[in-house]
Amino acid sequence: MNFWKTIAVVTSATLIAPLNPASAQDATAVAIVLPAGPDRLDPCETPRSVIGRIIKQNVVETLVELDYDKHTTLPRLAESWEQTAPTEWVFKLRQGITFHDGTPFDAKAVIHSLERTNDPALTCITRTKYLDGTDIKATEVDAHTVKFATKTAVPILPTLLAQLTISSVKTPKGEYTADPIGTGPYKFDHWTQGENVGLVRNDAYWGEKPVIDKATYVWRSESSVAAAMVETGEADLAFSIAPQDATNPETDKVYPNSDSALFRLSVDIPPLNDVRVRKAINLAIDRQAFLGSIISDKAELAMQQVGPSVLGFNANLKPWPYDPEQAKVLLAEAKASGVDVDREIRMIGRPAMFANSNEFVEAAAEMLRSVGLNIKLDNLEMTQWLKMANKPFAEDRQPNIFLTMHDNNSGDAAFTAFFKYHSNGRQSELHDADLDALIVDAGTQSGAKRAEQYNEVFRRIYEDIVADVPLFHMVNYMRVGKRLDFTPTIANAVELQLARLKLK
Amino acid sequence: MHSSIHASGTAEMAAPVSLTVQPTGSSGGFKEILGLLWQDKVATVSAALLVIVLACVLLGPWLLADQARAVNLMARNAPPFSISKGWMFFLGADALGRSLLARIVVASQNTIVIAASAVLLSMMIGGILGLVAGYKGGWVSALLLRLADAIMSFPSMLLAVIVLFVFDPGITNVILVLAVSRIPIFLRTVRAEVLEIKERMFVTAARAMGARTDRILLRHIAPMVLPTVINLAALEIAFVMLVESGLSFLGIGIQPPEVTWGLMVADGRNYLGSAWWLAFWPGVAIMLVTMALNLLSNWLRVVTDPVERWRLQTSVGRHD
Amino acid sequence: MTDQPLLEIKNLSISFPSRRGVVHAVDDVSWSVKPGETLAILGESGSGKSVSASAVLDLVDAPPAVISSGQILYRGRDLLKVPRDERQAINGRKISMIFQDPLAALNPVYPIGWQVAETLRVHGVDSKTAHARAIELLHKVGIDDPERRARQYPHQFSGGQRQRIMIASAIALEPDLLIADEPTSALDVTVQAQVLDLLKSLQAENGMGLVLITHDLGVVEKVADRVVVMQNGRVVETGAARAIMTSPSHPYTRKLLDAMPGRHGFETQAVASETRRTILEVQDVSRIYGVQPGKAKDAGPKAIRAVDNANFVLRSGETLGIVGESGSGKSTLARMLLGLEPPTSGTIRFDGKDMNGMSASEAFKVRRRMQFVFQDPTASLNPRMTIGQIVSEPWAIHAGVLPKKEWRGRVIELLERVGLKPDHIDRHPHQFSGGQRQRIAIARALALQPEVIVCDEAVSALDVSVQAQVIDLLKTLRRDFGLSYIFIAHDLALVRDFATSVIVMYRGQIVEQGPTTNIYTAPRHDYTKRLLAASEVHLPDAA
Amino acid sequence: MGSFIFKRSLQSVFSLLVLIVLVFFLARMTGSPADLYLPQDASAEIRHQFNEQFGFNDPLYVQFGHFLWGLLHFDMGQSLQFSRPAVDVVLQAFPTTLTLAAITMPLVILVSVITGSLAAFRPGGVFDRLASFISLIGASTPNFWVAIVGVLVFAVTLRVLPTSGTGTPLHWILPVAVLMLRPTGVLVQVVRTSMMTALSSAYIKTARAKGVGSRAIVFVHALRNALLPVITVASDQAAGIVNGAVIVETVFGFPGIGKLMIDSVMLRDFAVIQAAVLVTALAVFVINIIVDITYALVDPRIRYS
Repeated sequence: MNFWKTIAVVTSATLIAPLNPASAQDATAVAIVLPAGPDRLDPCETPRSVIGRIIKQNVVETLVELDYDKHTTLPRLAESWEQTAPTEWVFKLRQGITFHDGTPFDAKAVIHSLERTNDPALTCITRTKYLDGTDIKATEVDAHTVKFATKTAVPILPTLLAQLTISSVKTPKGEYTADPIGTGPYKFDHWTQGENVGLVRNDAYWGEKPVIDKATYVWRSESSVAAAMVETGEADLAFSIAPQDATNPETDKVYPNSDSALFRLSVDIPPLNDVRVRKAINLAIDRQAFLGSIISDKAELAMQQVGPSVLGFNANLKPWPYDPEQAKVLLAEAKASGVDVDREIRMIGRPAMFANSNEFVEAAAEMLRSVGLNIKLDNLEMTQWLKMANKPFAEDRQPNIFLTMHDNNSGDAAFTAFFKYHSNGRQSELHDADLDALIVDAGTQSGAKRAEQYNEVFRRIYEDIVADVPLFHMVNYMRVGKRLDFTPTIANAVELQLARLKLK
Repeated sequence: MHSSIHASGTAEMAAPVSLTVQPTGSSGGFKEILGLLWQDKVATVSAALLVIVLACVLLGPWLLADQARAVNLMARNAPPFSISKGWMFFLGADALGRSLLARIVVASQNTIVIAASAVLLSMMIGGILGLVAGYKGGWVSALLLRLADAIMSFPSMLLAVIVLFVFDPGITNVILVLAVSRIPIFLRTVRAEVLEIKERMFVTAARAMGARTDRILLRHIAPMVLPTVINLAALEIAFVMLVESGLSFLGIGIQPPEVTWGLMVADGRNYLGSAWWLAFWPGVAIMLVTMALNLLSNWLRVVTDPVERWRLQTSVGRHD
Repeated sequence: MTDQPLLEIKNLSISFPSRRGVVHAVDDVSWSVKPGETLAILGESGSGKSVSASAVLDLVDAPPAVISSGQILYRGRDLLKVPRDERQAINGRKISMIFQDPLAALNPVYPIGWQVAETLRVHGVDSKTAHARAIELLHKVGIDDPERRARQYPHQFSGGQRQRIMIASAIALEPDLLIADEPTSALDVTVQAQVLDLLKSLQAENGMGLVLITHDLGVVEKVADRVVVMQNGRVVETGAARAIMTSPSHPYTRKLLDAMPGRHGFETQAVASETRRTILEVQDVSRIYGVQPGKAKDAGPKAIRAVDNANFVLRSGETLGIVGESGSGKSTLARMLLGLEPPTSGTIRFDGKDMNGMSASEAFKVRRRMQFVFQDPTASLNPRMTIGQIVSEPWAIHAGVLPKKEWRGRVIELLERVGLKPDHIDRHPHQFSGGQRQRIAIARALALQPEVIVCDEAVSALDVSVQAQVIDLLKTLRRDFGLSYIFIAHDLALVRDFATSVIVMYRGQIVEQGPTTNIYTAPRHDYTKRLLAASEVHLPDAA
Repeated sequence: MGSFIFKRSLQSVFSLLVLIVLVFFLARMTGSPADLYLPQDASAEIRHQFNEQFGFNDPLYVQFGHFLWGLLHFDMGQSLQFSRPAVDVVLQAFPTTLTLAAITMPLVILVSVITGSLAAFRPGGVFDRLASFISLIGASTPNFWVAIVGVLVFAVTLRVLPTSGTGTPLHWILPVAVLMLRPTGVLVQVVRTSMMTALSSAYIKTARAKGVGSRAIVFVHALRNALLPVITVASDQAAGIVNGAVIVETVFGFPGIGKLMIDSVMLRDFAVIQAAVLVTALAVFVINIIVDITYALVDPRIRYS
């Protein structure tokens, strides 16, 4: 900072008496900086982090809450639940709760919320990402008991319901709302488009009364500006700042964000159809060297596409060593057996996929080149990138090493395994009948068996098939102002419970 | 040694004076231009700088491509003004530990090629359309002007973003989109000049001699418009470099592994708080080239005008 | 009191350091003017006649100019030693100045009333009084309806009116001394006389001193009491006006007097030429603006008739003078002859063929036979082309006339023919004087060996002595090549000894035409008489 | 004047039509929004449903027909991201950018007219050289760079200004300063050249002969004559201010139309792109008319009919 200090001293001489512009905040009000602003504040869109971080569990609550540490679910608006049949679940609701608009929280509200979310007129992400295909229906048993029925057995129904927020029956169906009405500890106060969102404490909250009585959300896409806002006291909490801006260990706290970065390999296209080449690629990338340089040193090496907070995570896989010599040997072997290892391979990235992702792919490409691979680097814009990510794949595509980042914050591997590795998965390069069967089977299991099956799925992908190049389980930096006493966790990837913020 | 001349009737006495001072009196000539350049120290420095940049453009990637690409995470964000890692690292290193000096030299190629071709393209197209619109007038002019209005009221940044989303953000497309968005500027400027010049007597004289439109446009009007266009182009080159940088800032535009100064500034801005040199040096490069181009174009305006050049030349004569 | 000079310039030297050495614009110049007296400073362009007067009002930019020696004594006080703000207080109040081109000298973006009143305001008069006084002044200098017109802008006035406005502004505070820098050169001859009369009457009224800077002996003859003749920055002769006009002692003064147009008798050489071939025939030609060609009948009462029903013929070897003031339609006529714009009605026949009905290629061929020389040689030569390129351009346009390898040799021949040197071929126009440039234009006109040359005010912008030289050249060429000229001028004196017959135009119409002698000796139309009176010079023939 | 404005409006309608067609088709060439609005693992059925709902399954010409039909009824369609009428979204963002421009441009003109005039008064002098140098730097520095450095210097280190956001007048200082940079840099040069021409005119000599002081000569006599080219360039810069606004709004978190446009392109929110382009084009059109009227006010020789 010395350089700017020098300039600052020079400039300050020309300025009049400095004033302190940091808005004098109420002692119990907080300002929170997000990387991006919300586009709509609809309760059925809370799995999207731009919305969930503001209203989920603050304004609108769920029946069930996830416990990421224990890979389990906790009651929230529901007191308890039980599976009464393979396709039927009965949930007992907490009593005596009212919505912010005064309507009571009861079975009707739950049914209303579910129906609203499943309305095809809306593209609620809770439906399209989680509830789609379950054909879930809710019926009222009594005012405080709801029965959920699904078409097929859904062993992880409580996990799915952890995504469904419950809002007042007065929330209109068939159209999006910008006025979320929930049961949470905070009431929605205002939203000025492009500028800020305000929440105020709900003094009639059914649970413990939180310390913070007012929260204002603003958003800044420039990490350095967001970090500066907390530093100057204009804000109390910057949700996510770049590693290079996280220079103050006192305020800058790291938390896993449930994102896992990985290179997907086009395993059908020569030379990547040769397992030796795929192994060589894994050996040639010095993952460790990135940690603490352009990737946070708190990030963890990944062996699979889900993180430790997800049920099904295989803790027994060993990271690939960095061994360029061995990589060269493997490539030479492959070449000797007629594999065209000199063919140009596209490495595909996407700008701003994660902090410094551009630098990361440039460096990774260099590492692969240094073992003799012919790498052409392309950074694609979102839509083009999605086109390459999703099926149908182009007929004549080049072999590619495709950087993706997968975000599984649902706590269950089901949302990863099918989509990424099953023959019918939309982003799957694989078509391995045995693996397909294993994935389908794992999805029907529950408990320890389910975890065990998924462990096997990830082991096969990693050790037997070598389908991809797992990289890192990513972390975010949150800058927490000096007034606040708060330590972020993985749950903060999609939500920030204001009730958990404490003042020092 | 002053030659003392009695009240020149600026014009009446002019010829004999030039006779004594510059007996050869020939125009053009590379040596002569160099002589004139040497006279103007600011222009000399500018020209020297541009020659260096040109050398970087031509030779840079060939000489330093490997150094510019060599990732060395140990030298990450190495500070400038230290030669402990060798002269290559005198300007410091970037976030991947690559030599900034090497990268600036290598990036000059893309930067200059993009800026120069975009400006050249818009200058040629806008210039020709402006000549036509100004000389012909009528519905052709009206149509061209309305089209120019349409492009002008389309924020060029947005146009660039959209087009680069449609086509991939390769160098050619960046050049094309930047060129298209700047055509109206040249069109309008040239048209306005032509409107004035076509009323001049020497144009009337050419018409009275029976000269065809193409001859009038190319022989008589275009050379008169050229200095203004060149000056404008010099400013436009800066603008194009900045827009290109702005596109990189927004995450569009040129993508790695290609590199331009604009991209370097845009990437380096993430490190302004911790490693200012990442964004600073390429920014300085943009600034220096802009300044050199502007100063040189001002000088060029003077020497391409026979009236002004003659003034300079006669002063060369004084040193004889 | 009358013996005490109002303003006295003593041994003034002013120089401009330029890149090609120090130029002594004014070299040891002395002159003085008494109250009520009119001093004329006579000289040609570049003689330094304006510079010494400008120095009086601190209008010479120093630097770059260096006033190296001398004094400017105003009522005995050396202005060069007076601080700048005091001189500002003298400017406009005690000494004021008017300039040659009143359109350029008036600020185009302010109403003229405001500009006249400004003189008063800057010297402490409150703006309301200043405005009222400005309207009085405008009335005084002869602007009709001054209340309304005070709100108008310079471009809404004619040249003579603008100069009157300038004068109103200059005399607003009844200065002791008025310096008029070529106040009438940009004006039509008849208007010139009016403006000079105005100046004289104002001078008579308040007894101010008047310094008149001019190149025009006619002006000197009409108004000056005393004359200072300048050449190349030096005063060559001083004395009473009458004495100098009748018996000049310095050769330069004699040369100037001798060069005055219209002093060498009539051109008689080709008067009786009925037998000569008719080259150009203009029949009922009109040019009406805002009306499509061929639809003259559509013209409403408001249509501007630039040329109204012109009829004349030009025979080979003849020189037809067309005389008229600005707005007379003479230039429009020239443009139609050159095919730069079509006539609205009527026919122009070249060598018996209707130029309007010609095919493009025929018209193209006719252009070869009819060339032109325009008024402003600076403007009509492309500043970026060399003399060689300019003179050979006709061959470039009319391909096949001359093979390209012969161009250079032929250009050199032409340059020598018009009195220039062969090594001028690689120079650019700006390196030549006005007269030389006009010679270049003539060389270009000769390149295609035409039969007719249209000269549109070809010598009006030149100094008198240079005018005479160029006309001499034209005469020689007429003799050597058998050329015909159409010679357009605003001054009758100029065509007197050059044209064989004369057309006088007034507001678009030909009011009189006939052999030169008849027009000058027995003018019939009132306008012709007025023109003649305005350009009359009462001097014995110097030759 | 009335008929002139009418004529100009007609011409602008043509330009706007060209622009609309251009934007409509260009925007749709950037790809389908479905993948951006749906989770990556959304089923084909859901994607089909989405496209059906927003009409993206129709052929382009049908979509264009719908668009034109809506336009005739002043309906620019629904924003995909905000699920509100696109016009509402745009009109909510527009005032911020307009205010930004309305503060910036007068300041730009003021600063550059004063600087340029003083530079022209003594060409080649110290002030002239300094002004040229600084204005060139201004015209050639990436504005996002200046913006971030500005935040680091004035907000973080000196703590004299807020980092970002709207609210107090203090919040506007940095964004306006950054936005001023390039237009000022360009305009100073224009004012200087234009003033030098004006100062060498004959009427300046007249004014001096009248005894007018040098300040009045520069700012009364010369300036008004020098203004025409200045106005032309200033209007071009004003029209181009959206480009700068994109970046300033991004860095400082201003809820303006510049950022909205770029975000809408990124999110393929076609209705908002169209509405935003139309609104800015209208603004540019209004600027042009104002400029034409200003020409006539500044120079009485210009009259429109």
